[in-house]
Amino acid sequence: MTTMTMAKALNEGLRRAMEKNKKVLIMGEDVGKLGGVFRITDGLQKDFGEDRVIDAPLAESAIVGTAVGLAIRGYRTVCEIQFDGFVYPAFDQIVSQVAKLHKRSDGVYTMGLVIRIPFQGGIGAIEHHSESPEAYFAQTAGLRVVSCSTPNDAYWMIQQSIEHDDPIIFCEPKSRYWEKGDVDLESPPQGLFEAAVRREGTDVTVIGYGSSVKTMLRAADTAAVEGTSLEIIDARSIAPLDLDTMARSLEKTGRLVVVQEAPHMASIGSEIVAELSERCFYSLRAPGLRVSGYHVPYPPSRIEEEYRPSVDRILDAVDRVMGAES
Amino acid sequence: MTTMTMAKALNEGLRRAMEKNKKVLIMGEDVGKLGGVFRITDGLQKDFGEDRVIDAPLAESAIVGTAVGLAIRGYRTVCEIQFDGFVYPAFDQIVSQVAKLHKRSDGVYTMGLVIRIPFQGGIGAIEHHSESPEAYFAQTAGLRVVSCSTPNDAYWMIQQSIEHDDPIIFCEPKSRYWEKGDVDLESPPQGLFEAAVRREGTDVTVIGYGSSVKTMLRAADTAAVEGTSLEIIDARSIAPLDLDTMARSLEKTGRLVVVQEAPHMASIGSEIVAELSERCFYSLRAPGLRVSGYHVPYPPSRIEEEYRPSVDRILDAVDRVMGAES
Amino acid sequence: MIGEELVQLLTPEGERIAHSDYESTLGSDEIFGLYRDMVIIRRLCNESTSLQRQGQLALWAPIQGQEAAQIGAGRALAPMDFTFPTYREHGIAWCRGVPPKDMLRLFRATSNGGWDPQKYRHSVPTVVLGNQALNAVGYAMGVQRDGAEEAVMAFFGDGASSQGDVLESFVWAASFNTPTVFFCQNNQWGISTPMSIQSKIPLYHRAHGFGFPGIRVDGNDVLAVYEVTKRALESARVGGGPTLIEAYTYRLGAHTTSDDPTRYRIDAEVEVWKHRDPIERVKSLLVREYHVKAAKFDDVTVEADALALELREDVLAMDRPDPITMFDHAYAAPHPLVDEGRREMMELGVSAGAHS
Amino acid sequence: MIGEELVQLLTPEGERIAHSDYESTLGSDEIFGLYRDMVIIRRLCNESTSLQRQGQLALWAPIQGQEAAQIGAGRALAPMDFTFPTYREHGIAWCRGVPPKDMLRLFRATSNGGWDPQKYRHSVPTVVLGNQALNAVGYAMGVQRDGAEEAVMAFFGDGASSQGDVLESFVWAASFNTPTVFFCQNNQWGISTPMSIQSKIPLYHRAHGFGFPGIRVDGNDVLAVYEVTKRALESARVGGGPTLIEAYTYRLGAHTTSDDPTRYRIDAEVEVWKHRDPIERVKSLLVREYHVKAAKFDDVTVEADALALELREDVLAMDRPDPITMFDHAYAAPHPLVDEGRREMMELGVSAGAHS
Ligand SMILES: Cc1ncc(C[n+]2csc(CCOP(=O)(O)OP(=O)(O)O)c2C)c(N)n1
Ligand SMILES: Cc1ncc(C[n+]2csc(CCOP(=O)(O)OP(=O)(O)O)c2C)c(N)n1
Ligand SMILES: [Mg+2]
Ligand SMILES: [Mg+2]
Repeated sequence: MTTMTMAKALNEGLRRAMEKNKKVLIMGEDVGKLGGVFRITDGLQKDFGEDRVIDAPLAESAIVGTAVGLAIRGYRTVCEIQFDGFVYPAFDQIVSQVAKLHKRSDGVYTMGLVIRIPFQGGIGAIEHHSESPEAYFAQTAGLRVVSCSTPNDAYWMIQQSIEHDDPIIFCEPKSRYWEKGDVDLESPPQGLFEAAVRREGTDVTVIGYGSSVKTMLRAADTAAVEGTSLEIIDARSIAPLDLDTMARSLEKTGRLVVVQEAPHMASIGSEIVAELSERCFYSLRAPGLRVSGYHVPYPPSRIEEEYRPSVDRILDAVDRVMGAES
Repeated sequence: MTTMTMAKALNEGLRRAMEKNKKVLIMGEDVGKLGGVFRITDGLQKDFGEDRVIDAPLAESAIVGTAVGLAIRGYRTVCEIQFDGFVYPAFDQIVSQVAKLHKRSDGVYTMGLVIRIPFQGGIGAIEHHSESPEAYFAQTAGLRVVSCSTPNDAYWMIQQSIEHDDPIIFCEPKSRYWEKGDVDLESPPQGLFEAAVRREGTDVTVIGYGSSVKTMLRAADTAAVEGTSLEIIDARSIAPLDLDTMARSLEKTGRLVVVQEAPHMASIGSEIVAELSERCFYSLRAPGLRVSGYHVPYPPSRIEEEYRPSVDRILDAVDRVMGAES
Repeated sequence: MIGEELVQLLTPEGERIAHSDYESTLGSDEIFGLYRDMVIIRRLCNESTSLQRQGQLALWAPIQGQEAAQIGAGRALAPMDFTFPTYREHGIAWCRGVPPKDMLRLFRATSNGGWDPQKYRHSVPTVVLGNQALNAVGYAMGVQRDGAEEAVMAFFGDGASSQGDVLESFVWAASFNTPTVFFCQNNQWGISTPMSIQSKIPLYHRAHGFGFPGIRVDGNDVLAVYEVTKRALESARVGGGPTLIEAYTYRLGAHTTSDDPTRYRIDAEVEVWKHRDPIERVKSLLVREYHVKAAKFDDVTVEADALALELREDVLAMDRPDPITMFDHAYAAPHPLVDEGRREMMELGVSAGAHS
Repeated sequence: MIGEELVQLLTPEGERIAHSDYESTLGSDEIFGLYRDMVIIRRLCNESTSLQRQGQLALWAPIQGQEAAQIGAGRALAPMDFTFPTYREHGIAWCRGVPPKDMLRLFRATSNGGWDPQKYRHSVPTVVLGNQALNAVGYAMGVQRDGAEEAVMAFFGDGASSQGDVLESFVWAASFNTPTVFFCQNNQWGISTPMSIQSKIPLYHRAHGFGFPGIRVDGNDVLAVYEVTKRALESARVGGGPTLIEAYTYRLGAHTTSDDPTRYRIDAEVEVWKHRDPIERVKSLLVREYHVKAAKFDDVTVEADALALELREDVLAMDRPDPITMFDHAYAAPHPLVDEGRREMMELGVSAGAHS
């Protein structure tokens, strides 16, 4: 056990993956000398060389498009997208090639590549630096989407993602990069596609991922004081969702709140509510609620905290599901 | 009242919009002499000239990106994307500029543009010609998404979309282009963002849009024979959804099936189920079910009918909601 | 438009002409081999068109007129090179050894690919215009990292040359000096869109602006295409970096069997290009210079007919896949939504034969 | 890299040099005006950096070193022209008349735009690299349809020159011969990425490959930038089509206040460019040729200081917007999800003052 920030944990995880497999490459804008704008790749070019840590010309479609070619050649590229709002130029390559080439080649091509995206808001940035694009990818058959919320998960999930044979969109909650936590360097906490119960509770199941998890835990503290017991689930895997773990919790609590920074329209939250409404129809004591970003372009960051799900908004939803009895 | 195909109705609607407002332009690949691969713009370049019906160089990002500039200049461009699978190169312009410039300019810029996309499958095409990308856009704050399912709607909805000041993704069910129906050239059937009850029923509310509507109606015929009465709702507007109309129906039937060609993960169907589960919690007699495409890349078209929601699959879901009583 | 800038080793009449930089290195057998390839691929292409007309294919994208461009390039490739085609590279696929029936799986709509791309070192078709150019550059970056002497070839058309992905691939190939040969078949039309809408100047100039060589070759002259491609590939293999080859040619047929070219181009233009037929050109040479006998040409026709018949039989025997196979290879590892779908389909009793 | 291909009308020492194609058309007052603009914008930029350091701005993107490029281009524009900036065009915004405080709204994170783009004929900032190049070409297509004699200018950097959108915008501008001037400030860095990763050859060559003129101007020579830009704009306005101007300059400061350039570039390089300071250059000219007195320069310093103070006061007075405004202008027409969100926020009692 050692303590480090999520940023450092990702850096160490990448380093270990590169040591284990020399086919692992890193590619992105400013990932070399600068170590990336968040320093996630700090020092890696120095240690692994310019051939393995590649400073890309400024074009996201090309970063992903060449990673596809490298995958065909047998390399495993970890693409860094500098910020969430800059992944869209690569959308075509992701949807049309990354997601579909394994199928199109009848399994001959392995699209083992990872696209790292620092996502969600909360760092006071300007526009396009605080988006939550996870549902675009979750919807896309052929892709998988995961998100870490602790340094330990960051360390292990990045390695598990690199080792996995399917393409993975790896969403990093940038507002949590500098928060510290224990990392177990010996063995992974769990499988890549499993949700984690972060806090047990009996009254309401609260599900979220990425930056929201910490907010949810804070909401659970407050709720506990008020006598309401929240069970906090970190989805970890956004696509596929670990619905079994979620349903198990819901069978117990009968009440559901889902938290996400993305607007609720056709979101991961919608999926969780729809699926669990089906699976747990007879256990649900109140309608499942979503606490989401609003359906507007991400606002200027001086007012982003009113956009992002806050403890207050989560507790408000908790009150509503607690108040409504069937 | 006159009878025409949906393709012709769209053509006539575009023509009328161009006649009414000379700021209306059409832009896309092969929209000129060829009249588009589906002939939707047939004859328009001849009548309105090359300056208003613009054959584009082959680049979707540029088609949308220049339409944005034209919108700033006061033009209203109807962009034709040749097939659903080719809209992704334009995704960045759509998400980062089309959806956000009205907001970014504090309302000074009007992004009055329409992006027409022939979508969904059913025409026996090769890969990338049968996608259902509507949820990508529905999720995106700043955009609206609509879909027509009849020639009359096609004729009116395209005109209403062009007149509307927000950017609209206009999804055309290509498999229905050649089906005929009555068109009322005098007055529009209803508002652009309203759902339509296509057939009244009492047992199960079945909601869908685009090509699925006809399949749903056929399912209703079959179900009627078996004594089950389906209420068929054509969503028409995918974003925003006309949840009031849908909820009204569900209050009556207590049972919900949503039909879509897209896979169900974080889909429009998920949104409808999540929203209606919340709004109609106490009226729902069975969990809302989704009949969707499978979570795999769209298959080779020789087996697409097993991928697309069929009458059988809809009836199977109907049986399940009918069988499950709370 | 055809001027000095066009590398040509044969006139449209099949007479040799000298070029300052290139000369043909091929002997009569090899030239005859190119002829044979062109005749066969045209025959297979015609057979495919008929198969489509008879309802046996969902679509077909003919290559009439472009045989020299594809066979010249295809035969210049070495076995270890790797190629990234569009949907129209039947001649390349032929040269790479892809069985004709496999080329048709996409068009019979029984597969989204059709062959083993690693076995033939010829990637699966890319339908989204331009994507493959970046994939090819990435593959070439892998070749560099492996220290291998292999070239990678990316195919695209005049239309696709306007796509951001193709243009970005030029940036990357130049920056990393990758062993990539960009082979643009300028067949002058992107469906109904004439070349002049994509560029006012010859396309090969693009490369210069990105800092690597571009060259225009007469795409209907198989000897010239062969030599130009061969040199570009050799240069790529030994660290010489990328080249853009613009093969100036013409699509004699429709864009695809769904297309109606009479709506957008005049017959006279097509007629002009019929007189520049690439097969006739090299046949004239073979007759004039090498005195190849009619019987030998006839043998090729017979061989081509036989292959066409075999193709037809193969296609007719190509069954609709079992729908359950749509769940195979969607992911490399197990996925709950795939399993759920497979289970649902099985429960519904959908099977290979069930659908009309 | 600086050679004959670079249009220069002043040496780094501020001495005039002749150029075969361009000569300066400006008199002393006008040149002094350019000097004044440059001093003011540098001063405002420095003030903004301090404001950021003091926690008053979320971010700042400085333009030190690029003042001549921006003021030269900005002053060459005519009122009716329209400009599409990135996030770094403070000098252009200044020339277009955008109030300095409005330029800072984006960086104070109180707005995603900041000014009325139609009023100043200067579009809102585009942060997603390259998008604006296509928007500018589209706007120019509108100008053509209106039959107006206006030019449209698209700004981007050396880094963004690799983006598909910028490259596609070249295709379109060439195809439609639009009145677009592409103004690329090659400040040699895209954050930590050196120019050599985007292109091995000078960027202005790109234009030639697409069939329109490209020209490289010394971006630290305000007279040269002014003349080159003016001519390109004039040509555009009268149907001469697009031009790519590469202003060869240098980003003396950090990419933004979040950046640490010591991690990726050496001091010596920065020192070299400090000696090519664009403001000193034109100041030398004004002193030597026009005998402008120290007092007059001092006046400008005083004026700039006053403007900086005003800016500071304006920024400090710039309140956090009421959160409820996030629902304004999300759509032009009423939208149920926007209404729902607004209602929810109101019910939660969130107000302008509520957040710490
Ligand atoms: C991104 C994208 N946009 C549109 C299409 C539809 N489409 C298929 S082929 C074609 C024309 C391509 O022209 P060109 O690149 O010259 O190749 P050719 O067909 O002439 O071989 C178009 C527009 C597509 N496949 N991909
Ligand atoms: C599409 C996109 N990708 C990445 C970024 C992040 N980013 C912002 S500025 C920048 C460097 C831009 O360099 P250049 O174009 O040379 O402009 P400069 O900042 O030097 O003025 C990067 C990578 C972005 N804004 N947009
Ligand atoms: Mg072509
Ligand atoms: Mg730069």
